[in-house]
Amino acid sequence: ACGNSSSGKDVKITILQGKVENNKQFKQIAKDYEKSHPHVKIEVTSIGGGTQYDPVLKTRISSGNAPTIFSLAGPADVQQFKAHEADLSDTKAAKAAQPGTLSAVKTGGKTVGLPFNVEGYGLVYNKQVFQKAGIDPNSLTTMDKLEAAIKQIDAQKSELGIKGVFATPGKEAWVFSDHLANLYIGQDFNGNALKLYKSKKMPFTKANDMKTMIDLEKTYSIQPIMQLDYSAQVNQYFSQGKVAMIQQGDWIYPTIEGIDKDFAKNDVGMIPIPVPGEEGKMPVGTSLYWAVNSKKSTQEQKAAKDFLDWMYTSKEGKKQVVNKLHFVPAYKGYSNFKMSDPLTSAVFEYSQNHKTTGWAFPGYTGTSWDPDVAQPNLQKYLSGKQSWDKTVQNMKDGWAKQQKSSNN
Amino acid sequence: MVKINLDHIYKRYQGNTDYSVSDFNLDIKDGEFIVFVGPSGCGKSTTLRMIAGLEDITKGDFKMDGKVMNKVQPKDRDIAMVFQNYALYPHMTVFDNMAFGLNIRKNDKEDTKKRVDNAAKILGLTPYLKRKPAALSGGQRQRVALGRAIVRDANLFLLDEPLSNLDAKLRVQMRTEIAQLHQRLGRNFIYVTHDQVEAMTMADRIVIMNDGMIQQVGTPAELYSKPENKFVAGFIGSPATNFFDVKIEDGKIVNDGGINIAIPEGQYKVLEQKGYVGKDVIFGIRPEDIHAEEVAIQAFPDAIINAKIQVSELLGAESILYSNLGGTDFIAKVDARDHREPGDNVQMAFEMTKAHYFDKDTEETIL
Amino acid sequence: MVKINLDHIYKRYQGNTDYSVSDFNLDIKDGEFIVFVGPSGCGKSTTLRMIAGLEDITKGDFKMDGKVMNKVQPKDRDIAMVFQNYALYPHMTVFDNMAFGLNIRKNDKEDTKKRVDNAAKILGLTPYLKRKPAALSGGQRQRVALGRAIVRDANLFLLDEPLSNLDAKLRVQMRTEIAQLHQRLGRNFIYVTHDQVEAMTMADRIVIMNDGMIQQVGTPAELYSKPENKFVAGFIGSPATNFFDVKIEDGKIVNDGGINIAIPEGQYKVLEQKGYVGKDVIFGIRPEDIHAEEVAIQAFPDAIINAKIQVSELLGAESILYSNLGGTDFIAKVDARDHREPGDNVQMAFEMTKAHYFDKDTEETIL
Amino acid sequence: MKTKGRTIIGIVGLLLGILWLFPFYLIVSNSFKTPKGIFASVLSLPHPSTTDNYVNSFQALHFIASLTNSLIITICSVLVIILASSMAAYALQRNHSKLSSGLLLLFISAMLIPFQSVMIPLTANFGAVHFLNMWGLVIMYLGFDCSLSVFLYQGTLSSIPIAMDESAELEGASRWQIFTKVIFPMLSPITVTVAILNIIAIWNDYLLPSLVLPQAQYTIPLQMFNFFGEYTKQWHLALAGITISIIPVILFYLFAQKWIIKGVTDGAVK
Amino acid sequence: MKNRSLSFWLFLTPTLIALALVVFIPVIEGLFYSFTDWDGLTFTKMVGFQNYITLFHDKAFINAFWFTVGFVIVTVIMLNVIGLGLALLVTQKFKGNNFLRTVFFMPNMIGGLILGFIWQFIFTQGFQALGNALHMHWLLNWLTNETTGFWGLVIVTVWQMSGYIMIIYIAYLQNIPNEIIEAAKIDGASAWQRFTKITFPMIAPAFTVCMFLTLSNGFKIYDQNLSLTNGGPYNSTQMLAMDIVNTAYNSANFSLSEAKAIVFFVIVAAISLLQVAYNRKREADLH
Ligand SMILES: Nc1ncnc2c1ncn2[C@@H]1O[C@H](COP(=O)(O)OP(=O)(O)OP(=O)(O)O)[C@@H](O)[C@H]1O
Ligand SMILES: Nc1ncnc2c1ncn2[C@@H]1O[C@H](COP(=O)(O)OP(=O)(O)OP(=O)(O)O)[C@@H](O)[C@H]1O
Ligand SMILES: [Mg+2]
Ligand SMILES: [Mg+2]
Repeated sequence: ACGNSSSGKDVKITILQGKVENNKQFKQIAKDYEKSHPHVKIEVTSIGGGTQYDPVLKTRISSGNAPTIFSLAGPADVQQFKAHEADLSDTKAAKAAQPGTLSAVKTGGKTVGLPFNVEGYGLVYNKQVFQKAGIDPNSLTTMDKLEAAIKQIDAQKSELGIKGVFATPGKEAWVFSDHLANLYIGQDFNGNALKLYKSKKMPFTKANDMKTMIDLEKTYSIQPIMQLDYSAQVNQYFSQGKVAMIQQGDWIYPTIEGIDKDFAKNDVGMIPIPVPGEEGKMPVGTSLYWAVNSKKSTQEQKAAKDFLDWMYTSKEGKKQVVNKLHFVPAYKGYSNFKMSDPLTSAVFEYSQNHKTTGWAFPGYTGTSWDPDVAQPNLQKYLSGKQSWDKTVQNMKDGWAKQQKSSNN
Repeated sequence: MVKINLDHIYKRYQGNTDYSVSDFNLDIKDGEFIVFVGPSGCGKSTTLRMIAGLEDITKGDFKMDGKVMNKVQPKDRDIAMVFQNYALYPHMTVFDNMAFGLNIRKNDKEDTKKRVDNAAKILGLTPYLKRKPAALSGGQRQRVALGRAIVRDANLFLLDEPLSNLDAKLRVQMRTEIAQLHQRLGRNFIYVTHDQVEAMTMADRIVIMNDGMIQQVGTPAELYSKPENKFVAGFIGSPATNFFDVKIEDGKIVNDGGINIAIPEGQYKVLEQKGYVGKDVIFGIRPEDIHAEEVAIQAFPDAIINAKIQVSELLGAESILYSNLGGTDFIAKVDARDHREPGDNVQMAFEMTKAHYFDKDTEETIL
Repeated sequence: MVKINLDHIYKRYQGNTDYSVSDFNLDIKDGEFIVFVGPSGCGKSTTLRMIAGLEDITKGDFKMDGKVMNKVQPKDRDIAMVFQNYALYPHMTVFDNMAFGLNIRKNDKEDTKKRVDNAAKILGLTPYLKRKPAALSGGQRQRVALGRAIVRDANLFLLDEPLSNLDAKLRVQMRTEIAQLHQRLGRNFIYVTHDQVEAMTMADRIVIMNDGMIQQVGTPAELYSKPENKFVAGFIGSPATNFFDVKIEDGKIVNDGGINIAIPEGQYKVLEQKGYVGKDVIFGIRPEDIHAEEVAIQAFPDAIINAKIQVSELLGAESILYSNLGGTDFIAKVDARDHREPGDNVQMAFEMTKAHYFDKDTEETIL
Repeated sequence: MKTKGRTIIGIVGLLLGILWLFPFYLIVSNSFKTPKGIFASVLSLPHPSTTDNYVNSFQALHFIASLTNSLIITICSVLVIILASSMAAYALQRNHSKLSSGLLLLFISAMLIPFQSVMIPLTANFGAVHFLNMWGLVIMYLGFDCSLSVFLYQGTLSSIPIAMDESAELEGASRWQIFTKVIFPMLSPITVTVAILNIIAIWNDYLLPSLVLPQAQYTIPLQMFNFFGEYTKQWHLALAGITISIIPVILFYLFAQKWIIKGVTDGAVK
Repeated sequence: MKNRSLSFWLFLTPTLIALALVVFIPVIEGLFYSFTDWDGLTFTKMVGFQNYITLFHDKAFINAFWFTVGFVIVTVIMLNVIGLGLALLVTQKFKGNNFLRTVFFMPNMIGGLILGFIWQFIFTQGFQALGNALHMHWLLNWLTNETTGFWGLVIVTVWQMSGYIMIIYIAYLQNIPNEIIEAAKIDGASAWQRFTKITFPMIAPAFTVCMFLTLSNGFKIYDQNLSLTNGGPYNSTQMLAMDIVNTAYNSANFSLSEAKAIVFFVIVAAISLLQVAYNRKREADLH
């Protein structure tokens, strides 16, 4: 309905996005859109696997082959590509975005990104194991209760037919540096990524709380944790019922489903990590944002915005977002939708009930602190090479050092 | 010092349909100097290579001192060899090329140096010891190849045309050196050459081959004076023996081309015995047994022919006269004094006691 | 058909301190057949390679038809060459090897085939046309190399020992073919050989080299009978000329070793004129000019020597006698009838009219 | 004794071969497993086995289209590389001067540059002249891969007797003819080697084409990486994909190997 | 060929142009950027040698450098020994040598990234299972610390690259004229002596090439590093190329990354070219 405004001349928009696992669906959605908007052509490309998204975007931009729509991962990206980001504040989607979801992409009074979706994480658990052990996961609302439950399960591992309480992926440092640390570091910034990004200091006041949690995950995991990676955690252990729970988010659902459909449908659930002071709240946030290339012709930009609006705010678009992409929407107007799986349902539920905390970690994921300081230090701690105090100290110092030399 | 037996040996190269060597049968005595001769491609090198162990023997046994050696590695046969194509090590100096075989055997360094220096002196290679083969002339390379063999003290020496690229003077010199080496070491030598002089002077026995098969084995004198077939007669001696198709009639050989010559009595008797009278045979006479001197003409009055010189070559002491008799070319080697120019008509006499007769079909020697 | 001038040409290879060819000066007439001879390493191949343009000329000019060619690319010189080391294309069949030069020139395919087939027939290579060089015998490879040249119709033919690995019979045959080719095409040929017979029979003129320098240029007969210095006298003829150190005294040559021989009057006059009487000179006499026949002994009574045979070789029609006279080895080539065994004492006569005399210092010919 | 030696060699070879093949066993056996099966036990044989992975991955890879693209790009690039670098190596090897050694060092040093450091300027330059497509990619491969190829050719050229050039030159061949008719054929073992090395590099390359190619020209590896998400790796599809995509290379290799023959220069010179 | 001749240049033109376009011009641009504050898209100012000063204080870079040096030393030796060994093995006459050639080369047919992922399986599952079954402790816990990470990388690299090195050696081995080997046999050289005294000197160019290749590849290795250990744990197995890439893309510090690349290039070039020059000289002495 909106596409027809473009004066009858054909436009082609290109999309480069960082979520490979959804590329196929995006392509289908684009096809549908092309059907109803005959003058628009959409080409969707994604970057996957071993290569990072940023270098490709950069080379595409610098070689004059820039996409019309691209994705941004957080404030650091916003900063890096600021010359190419169009203001999206006047789009329908921006207006419909849920409060808080745009805070990371607001810069100089402009809104330069639209969230893909929201995601949430916590402890994804195996219903059967908990049932057998006689524990109600929803009752684990404090660290003490959680710890007691963990110990109980650990004690009857063999009866429960599991190899460990957790499968803790020591190889995937981001699980700790981003998701876990966010819960504790983020408290100092109210869960606001932008604030964190701009902060010269990292107080890390809740470091001790984090130690308790990380120690639990470390001690009660299948060993050696430093050998476990994401697919060991999710595909090999959790999805095959070999552990009671893992610290992950709703995005793992398709993977579980790929391994065992029935198990995915019936036996998984997610509870928030009982962070002291923020019990019962799930960390929900946005990992990727859409941006529109401001260097493209206005006509092309317009077509791009129209497409995004259509996807997130039209009736057909919404259906696609929920049913095809299995996204938990970051936008208003989805209340009558039902999420398709237990994990997204959990996220959706928590966010509908506003029982959420914010994601502060996008404030550091794009900086070198994450890969150069946080991740190696946490891994050192996990492999027993370094004390917790030293780890925390290094993280704080590293942050201060980085922020001192950066100019934002 | 070994006894060597080649026992009905055959060789067919992969990809060929014919045998390159067939039914090669030869016993070599201790310390013998054997020379292989034969036309290009007759299988001389192939035979050497089988003896060396470089080619598999297709059929038959090769024995050294009675032991079958077919499967023994070349390196364990204790052989020194001069390759027809030299096969120098391009990355080694002349010295190292020659010293290689000794070094491999952990020969005393000093002794090696002495031997190589000595060989280099003999071969005239002393100034080139530090060069790589690529910076040598053809003959120098060949001498290096020869040097590689003569420094060795092997059981058996195989020399494949080792002197072909040397000048006459050097060749004579080398011939002597090789002969001396043979005498000194008392080892078996097998020597391939195309040079008749070399073959005649060096060999204890000559093996003459054609088309992969042995034609005759014998001392040089035997081959020269008692060739077993037309091939041998035609091959040994240079220029080659002249052959005429003739008929034996009335104690004479005759043909349409102007030959009408009396056969010495002894010869005729044998021909008669063997039943060749009245038959066509091949008559052979060597160029050096055709004379043009007055003395000879008078000495052999019933063995005279008349021919017109077609080409003549004066070679210092001798003259080679090319003529034609009734369609058959023939060559006479006469004293330089009797040199004639093309176009001259000359009377020549055949020295019939030296004549040979061959069966027309089998080409075997009759007499 | 070109006139070729080599104008004081020098060549020094990189890395060498000496010149491999020095002051090479030669004019070749239209259609001449030139033969280079000389000891191994004397610079024959180097000279050919400079003519072909394969080596840079260090100094001097090479001209064809008056035009300096030093910088002209080999391919533009229209030359056919037989390399001493063959240089066959290992990846091509014999046919393709021979046809290559013609194909490059876009010669008509059929004509090429005809020429190659014809050459193969002459060379006895017809059965091998489909083979690769690696599957040929040494002589066959050499014939391919020769074939590559003879199919061509070049301005200038350079043949570097093209027959060295062939048997005597084939060699004679090839010699004739090359001579015929030369006659038919009327092109210039430069031919390197170690074979005296080839040199003597094929050459219009022979260039005899030593140590990179020309020793003498002349017709075969000139070189044989009028060598300009001791080197030439010693090089041409096989076995080589015998040299004795003698003193000229009283119309005689004498030395301590038992030589006491009258000098023919005419010769003595010249020696006297040139002031050699009473002086030491080098006396040279060819093996074939030393006689052992009774007749000769009687004919040359004041040119008799007595020697003990050390080695003797019977070569069919001739016999080579190796003796020593007062410390100087010498060789006589006598008729097979006069063959003697080692240890025999023999009277021999020098045919003094054929004798040569050389200055002891310069080694130039006196007479 | 000869045969005994061969047996020992054969056994050693067999053992090494098994060691080398083991990862391929993993690839192939897991490609027939269900996703669950893969993670249940990586090392076991597939049971239950399925060929679905092949069907799905064949589709997901747009196999025919991406195979065509891969083939075009690989074949063109390799042909260009072989021709250009053998020519260059020939020029450098047959010329003995400071200049040619200098040029060779230049070629060699080009091999040392980490690709990632030129990636952005490179694509920017090519983009500026609208050459970000297959043909631009072919030029880039020539630039990146010619050094190694020149280096390889240069080394073997030294074993081809200069007499070959000389003889051809005398027969009237131009430099180009000498090269194409005489030298190049004799280089065949190294040409095959160069071809193999470049083919596998180009066939498997991901990063460069991902920067250069428009979607319509996507190659197999580009499609393949769709199986490797940010978090999830669809191993079952990827392994099937790997299996079908290396078959062409293996076939080529088996075919090409015959050309690496012994003794190309045998019988050339005495 | 004379270097003034036209054909000399004509033969070189295609490669020189491609090299210039693809390598040299971009490198010069990169060199320039290393003196700026380039962020991959634009730069605002020249910073002089700032980036170069920074990098010499960059612990990660220094660590990566030494880790890489160790890796290079080990792999260069192993790859050449094993690669040449395999080449010699499969050029022997025995049944199945052709098959083995294919087998040894096959690892190259899979890209480095995927290979790394596959080997993770082997190290974590295969080694673990084997270690438990055989009670061999050293087989356990691979890739969880620097040492096993290092050897893991070495194993994968050797497994993959030795077939590559092998076929280069094979190509050169095949070029040795038969007759020379035959001459050595006659001279009494054993198989080993033929190898050391004849074969090896004759394939000296291959040795130069392979040394260079293994050296430069070792320094430049990235894919396997990324997919096998991703630099972990705690960046202890991060190699130079990865550090450079991460500097650029994770930290968005492109100019520093370019500076690192230049320093890296200079170091590697110095080592490799020295090696080549040395070996070439040796070769020249040989021919
Ligand atoms: N490439 C080279 N580098 C250095 N010196 C060389 C080279 N080629 C030949 N020589 C030297 O130059 C001299 C002349 O060599 P040339 O090949 O011309 O000899 P030749 O007369 O053909 O000898 P032969 O009859 O043995 O073939 C020799 O002493 C040789 O060692
Ligand atoms: N490697 C090979 N493959 C196939 N045939 C071969 C091979 N080597 C030689 N021949 C053939 O075998 C026959 C004998 O070759 P050989 O080399 O023994 O001849 P030769 O007597 O040494 O000749 P020459 O005097 O020419 O060197 C020849 O016809 C030749 O073509
Ligand atoms: Mg032979
Ligand atoms: Mg020569």
